[in-house]
Amino acid sequence: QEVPSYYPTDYSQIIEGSRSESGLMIYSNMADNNWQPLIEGFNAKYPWIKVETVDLGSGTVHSRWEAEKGSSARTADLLVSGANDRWAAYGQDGSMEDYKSPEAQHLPEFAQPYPGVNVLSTDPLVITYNAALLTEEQRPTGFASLVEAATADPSAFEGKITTYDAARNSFGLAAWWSYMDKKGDAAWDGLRKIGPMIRGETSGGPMNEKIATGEYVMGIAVSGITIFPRLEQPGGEILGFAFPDDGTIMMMRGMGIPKGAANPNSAKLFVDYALSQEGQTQVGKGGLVPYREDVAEDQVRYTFQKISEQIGEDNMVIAGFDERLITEAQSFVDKWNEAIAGR
Amino acid sequence: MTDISHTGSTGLGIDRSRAIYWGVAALTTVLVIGPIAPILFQAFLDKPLYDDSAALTVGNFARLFSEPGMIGIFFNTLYFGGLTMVVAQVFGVIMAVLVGRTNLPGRQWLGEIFIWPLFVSNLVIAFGWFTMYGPSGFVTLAAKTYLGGAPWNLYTVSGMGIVAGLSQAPLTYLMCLAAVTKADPLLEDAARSTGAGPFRALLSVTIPMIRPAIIYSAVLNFVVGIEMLAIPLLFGGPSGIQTVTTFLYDAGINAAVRPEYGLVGAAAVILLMLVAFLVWLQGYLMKSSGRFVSVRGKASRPSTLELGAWRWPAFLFVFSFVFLTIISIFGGIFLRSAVSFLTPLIPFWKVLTAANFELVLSSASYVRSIINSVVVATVGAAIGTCLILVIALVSRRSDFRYSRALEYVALFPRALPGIIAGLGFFYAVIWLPGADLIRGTVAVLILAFMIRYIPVGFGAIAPALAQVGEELDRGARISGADWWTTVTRIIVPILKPALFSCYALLFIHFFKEYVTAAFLYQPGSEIIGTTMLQLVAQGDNGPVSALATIQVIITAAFVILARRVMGAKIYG
Amino acid sequence: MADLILENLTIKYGAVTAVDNLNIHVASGEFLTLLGPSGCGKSTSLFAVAGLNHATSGTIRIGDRVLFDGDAAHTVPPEKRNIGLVFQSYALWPHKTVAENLAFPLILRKIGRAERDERIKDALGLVEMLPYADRYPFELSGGQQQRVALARALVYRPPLLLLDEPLSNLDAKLRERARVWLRELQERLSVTTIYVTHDQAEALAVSDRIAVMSMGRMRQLGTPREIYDHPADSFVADFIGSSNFLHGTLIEVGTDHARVRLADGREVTTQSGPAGADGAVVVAVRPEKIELTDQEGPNTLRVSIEQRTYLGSVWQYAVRSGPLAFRIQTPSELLQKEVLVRIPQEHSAVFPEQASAS
Amino acid sequence: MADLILENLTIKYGAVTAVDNLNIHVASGEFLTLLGPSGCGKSTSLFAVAGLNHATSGTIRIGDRVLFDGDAAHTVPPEKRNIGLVFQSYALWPHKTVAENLAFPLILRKIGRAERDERIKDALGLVEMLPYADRYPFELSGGQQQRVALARALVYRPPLLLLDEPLSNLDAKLRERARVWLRELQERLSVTTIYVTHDQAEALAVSDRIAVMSMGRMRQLGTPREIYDHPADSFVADFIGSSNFLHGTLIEVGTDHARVRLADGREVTTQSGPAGADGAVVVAVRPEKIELTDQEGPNTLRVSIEQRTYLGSVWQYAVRSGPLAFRIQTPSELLQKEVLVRIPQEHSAVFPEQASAS
Ligand SMILES: Nc1ncnc2c1ncn2[C@@H]1O[C@H](COP(=O)(O)OP(=O)(O)OP(=O)(O)O)[C@@H](O)[C@H]1O
Ligand SMILES: Nc1ncnc2c1ncn2[C@@H]1O[C@H](COP(=O)(O)OP(=O)(O)OP(=O)(O)O)[C@@H](O)[C@H]1O
Ligand SMILES: [Fe+3]
Ligand SMILES: [Mg+2]
Ligand SMILES: [Mg+2]
Repeated sequence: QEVPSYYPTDYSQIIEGSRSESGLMIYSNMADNNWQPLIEGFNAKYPWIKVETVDLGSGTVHSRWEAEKGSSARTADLLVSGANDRWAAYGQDGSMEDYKSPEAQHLPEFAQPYPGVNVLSTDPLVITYNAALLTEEQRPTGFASLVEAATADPSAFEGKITTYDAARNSFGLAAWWSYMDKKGDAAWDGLRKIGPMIRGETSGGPMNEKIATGEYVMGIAVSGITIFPRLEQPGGEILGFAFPDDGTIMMMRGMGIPKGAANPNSAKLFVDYALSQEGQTQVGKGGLVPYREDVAEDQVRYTFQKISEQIGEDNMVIAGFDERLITEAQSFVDKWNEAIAGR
Repeated sequence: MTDISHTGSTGLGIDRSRAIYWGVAALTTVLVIGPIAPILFQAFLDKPLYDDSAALTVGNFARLFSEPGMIGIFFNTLYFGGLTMVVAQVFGVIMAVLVGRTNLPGRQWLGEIFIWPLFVSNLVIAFGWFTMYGPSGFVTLAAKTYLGGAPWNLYTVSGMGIVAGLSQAPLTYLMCLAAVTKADPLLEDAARSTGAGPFRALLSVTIPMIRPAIIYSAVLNFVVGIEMLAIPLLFGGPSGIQTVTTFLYDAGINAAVRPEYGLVGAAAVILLMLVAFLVWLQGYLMKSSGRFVSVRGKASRPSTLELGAWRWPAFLFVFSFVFLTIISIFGGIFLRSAVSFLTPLIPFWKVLTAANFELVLSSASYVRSIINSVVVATVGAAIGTCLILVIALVSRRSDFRYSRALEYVALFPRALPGIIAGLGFFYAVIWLPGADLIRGTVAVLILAFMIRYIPVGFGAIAPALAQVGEELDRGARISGADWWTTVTRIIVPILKPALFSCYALLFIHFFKEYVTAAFLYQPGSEIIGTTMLQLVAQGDNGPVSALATIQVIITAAFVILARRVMGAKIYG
Repeated sequence: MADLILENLTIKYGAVTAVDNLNIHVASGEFLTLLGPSGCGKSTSLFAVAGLNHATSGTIRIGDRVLFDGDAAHTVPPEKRNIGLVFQSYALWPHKTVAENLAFPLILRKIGRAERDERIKDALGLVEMLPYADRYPFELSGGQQQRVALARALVYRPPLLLLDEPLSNLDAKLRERARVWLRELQERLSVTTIYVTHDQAEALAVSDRIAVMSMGRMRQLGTPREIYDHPADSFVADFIGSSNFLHGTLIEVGTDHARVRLADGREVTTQSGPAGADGAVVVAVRPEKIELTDQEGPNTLRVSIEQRTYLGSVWQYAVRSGPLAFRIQTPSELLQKEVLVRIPQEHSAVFPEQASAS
Repeated sequence: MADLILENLTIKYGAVTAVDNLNIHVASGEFLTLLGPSGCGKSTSLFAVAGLNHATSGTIRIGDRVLFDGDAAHTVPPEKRNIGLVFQSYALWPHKTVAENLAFPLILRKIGRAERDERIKDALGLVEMLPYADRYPFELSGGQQQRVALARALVYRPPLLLLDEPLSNLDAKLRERARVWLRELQERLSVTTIYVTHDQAEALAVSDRIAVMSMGRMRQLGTPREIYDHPADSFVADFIGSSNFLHGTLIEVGTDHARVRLADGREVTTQSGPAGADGAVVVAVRPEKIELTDQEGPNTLRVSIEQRTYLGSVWQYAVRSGPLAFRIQTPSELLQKEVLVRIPQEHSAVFPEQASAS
């Protein structure tokens, strides 16, 4: 079996070990079509490892594994999810296998925030608008410009702005907490101004549909990976999007091998592959946004670097697995609710 | 009394019937308690059940009640549940009577369409409603253009209640339909000959006679309203309206930080108490059940009520109702499955695409989920119908000492919101010894769905059972049949329409269920519901609608076919 | 009310013809009884008048008002006919108490509370069911249910009353009281009444006229005496008062009498009547009309007693003379083995022998 | 079969006592009739024997085999009792054809196909329902349904047969045939039979013994003649053959006769009997026992005819003598306004006057 030269010499032990394992069980928050290229690529290399995914909501991935881990039941060998608070917690209590991928040296610093916790992809949250309802001039280019436009013409935006509701949704909480953490009081002031015009949603589907029908004219911090494929569909011109020029939230998707996993060698091979140049390219082909620098930009829709180039590195808000997500959550939610109410 | 005198009779006492009573009681209890016990236990733990350091506490209840705005949340919930029930009952009963009893033109196909809302999950129904009646829905815009305004607002508790009620009306309809077809037409004849017009006869005689079915479905719909998540979440969320379930979902399960299972458990305990009360109330309202018997030993002829001059006005009313609340909604869903964007801003023919179906049908695991769903629904509904039938017979038609208790136990699963129930099954399957055998197979899904929907099936069978006069049982007993032979050979054939309803209801519910499955399925045992959940995550309702369309087509085909095969002849 | 007229009424259930070309003219205020064996189409005819089943063809009118016309496909719905109907199977509404069952037709007629209560009390009083006003039908015995059904049909005083065996579950006493009272009520209210019964004593006692039916056909329509004394055919003779049929051959027939040689060889003189093709006849004579006698003479037969039945007010004996077996009835108990009986000429009738006459 | 014994049987529905301390001993092979007005508890008693309702207290046994014992809370389930029962409401299974209704008990008894068909044919033949074997109950008339119900109870030849008004929907002819046939069958099979009826003529004709019930209580148990000729009280006298009750005062009572001054002032000699506290009595005499006479004499009354009813074989007249109103029956039509009648001493009975006797 060919492995890159920078892999440790005893790597073949992992490969041999995987041969006697019973396949790989992944609990994830991704969909079948996101997985397909990655798994195909992986199987081309390690055809004896049967990969099975259980695709659930972010929270369920963890609830299910946590409840199963103490029993004799078959459970996940690898977890993938966007539940940032959980990853932060795992980072603290060390419930993930501390495996350092040989690919780490080729990855940015944020790729392994805690021992055993890796980042699979970095998915941007963008501004989406209804191109038929908002004229070119009206279209905000970022959070600040949205605040400006909305206060200037409240009737056009009243009740017609949507975003993830940070008070009701862990995804939204992680995103907005990171944003506010970086942008500080200025952003809070802006939010207080447009807060009453916002209708919070908890999932991408209704946001996109309602923006398309015109119920909302625009959304801020809408999951980019749900929008990008839609732009290419017939009629996609109804939607427009922009990476907010004053701060694009990049949501990290965590990945980790639980301690005591039944098939650790297969899991390690999979982590290494997913983080490799080839694997990251496949991640991109599956619709997610890879962050490894040597991914060819013409192979995938977006990469971390491409977005970074577009808006400037400073304007990237990395929504990672900060432990303050746990400790500060309640006060943040309270503050959020007040801001949404305009107070 | 000496004990010797007893041995003689107890020796006789262990007969087949008694073995069945005890067997079914034990089975039901295990099946129901299995998933409920962990949740109840959880209610009194300060940490998740699986956490070894969890300690006993009553703090969960304190937290639940000290939550700010809890009064408002409770009020919303009761109002929502109540409205759901009222709307469902009014439309369901009217429809059942018109279809089952009158010569309304086109009643066959109107009846078939009427049950569509049951075929798909509330998530999809809600989506259909806002594409049509949302603030920028098609009908809303049309109303604004042609009528100068649309007097409805879905994003209120009332709006939610009406949508939920209309999507539950088919449940009432199916339960009452079984009862209505068995009401003795002679009694209507009697009313008409004393001077009642056809509608008056229906109102004063037929409807009161199907009271068991009405009471039963009312209680069920109220509970469904209270535990319903999707509609309050989708419609209430953006405008900040909360019900108990959305509160639990936001604060308990989908919490921004760490789920609070203790809170969830505490709320489940309260819901269980509520259901216990409702079941008691139901029993109270059904006192002296002899009042509802309409299948007597004196046979009378099946017949329909002539509406006369009312035929066409009634048709117009029913048709516009069906059109506005079902056909248009499903039209929206079907249309959505065939376009890339569904918006009034672009003519739909410009955005027609087959991509949504391609996406669904090109994935091996998605296709497998459809096949699995068909298996779970057909097989599961059959097993479920049998189990529920036996439970109903033992609890309503036997001299089993604990018959009433059995009924209570069987009805409890309904109290748990699907998501909580899913969690309960999940714990049960993990921790019950031996359950590992079926874990992750479709068998466990069948089992879980079955238990969860016992109350729904029971509601289809029990009221119909109440209509069958005891002299028919008695006639069989005296002819030499023991209890089991009597019910299987005499009662069950008479109950055929109700059994069909039960089977159809279970099939439909199993086919669309998702929340309960989320914790239980594994690769290989995915079902349509879990696939839909994944597709929802992509933020594109196109594939979701495509799947919903497939769901409707399969279910409708199945229901029509099954009716042909099973329900063709009621009297022989 | 005007007269009720059924013309050429035919009612089929698929291949079964339940009622076959029925013609009846019921005069206003008349008490007409439909009498006939089980399954002959009595209930079916009644239901057609009530509008509860569809006749296949024919017309039903009240005076000029056409209730049903098979040709014009015209039907007046049952509730517009204002008819009182008592069902053979009661058809009480199980979810209503006795009082509520009676109240319903009155409420439909918008009768005020006070008068309603009054009428309900009256009607229940008439059928002696007042103490049961608050029970549900399933808490009543069969006869009690039937009485409530009767009260319900009367409480709103319809001009046309249809009664389908309304007394069949009542005991003899109550039944006799009920029929006297029914007849009185009918005369007082002069409500036209069609009464279905299988009890000929009841039919004879209470009717103005009787229509005897068999297998969907009408066999005879006449006053009780006509029917009883001059049955139109052997079926009627048999059905009403169960005649004896003595087989024989017609040997002479005049305008006012006939002579028949019975199967045991004796000759008897009877009323005049037609014979079958080969002269085969039956002589119909009712058991209670056959007289005991001491001395031989015309129309006497010596018979042996084969079976004795005690009927309370009378004894019935199965007797035999050679091949002739028949019944006689007398108030006295006969202990001897043989008796001499006389067949009164005025109470005998001659009909052609038919396969059907048993 | 051994004898059937009911001891102290009491059955309550909540506050209603439907059967009150009933004691009956039915001999093996006996034909016993329960007779009584509607709602007196006949069906309830029958059901207790069948095991279909729970008696409150008392015992029911067949010989030594205890079917029900209120004290030991012991009950044999109905299907183990091997009893045939015809329900007042038929209780035909609506989803089975006539033949299937009959086949079911036979299948339960594992009787082979050939014999089963044979027996079904027999039983249906007996009730003349053979042509209807393949119909469903709703396709039959009321009387036809009842006949099927009867056939179903007979088809498996149970040793104990319980019949709840099995003939009430049949016409007179069929009924008479059915009762003769029933009695013959009963004797042939020597099946013990309890028969519930409200028809006293039927009861008298067919029974070995009759139990007369009223309001849950047994009033008299005896042979038809005992019951008819020597009623134990005025209720029985009235119920069986509807006696006339002539009010009067007892003026003399001997061992074999009594003298009563009737309300119209005439004195009559009657059978001996007890008087009320103040000597007030009623003289019970049946309408058909009162004789027409030409000459005044002892026990004669001159009465005026107030109403005439034609009953086919007899005429019934409502007559009056001063305050006394009663009925007489004769075979002949009386056209005169007044007649002289005689009350035969041997057919009269004296009972103390009671509020209840009407
Ligand atoms: N379920 C019940 N609840 C209360 N009372 C009842 C019930 N069933 C019967 N009864 C009462 O018990 C009494 C006896 O009823 P049962 O049916 O035995 O009468 P029956 O003698 O058969 O009369 P019938 O000749 O009219 O059928 C009646 O007064 C009746 O009203
Ligand atoms: N729905 C039906 N289908 C077929 N045949 C029927 C149907 N209803 C009634 N019949 C037949 O029509 C005939 C007349 O029935 P109907 O009920 O009028 O009889 P009836 O004279 O009232 O008899 P009874 O005195 O027994 O009540 C019967 O032979 C019956 O079997
Ligand atoms: Fe004891
Ligand atoms: Mg009839
Ligand atoms: Mg009775």
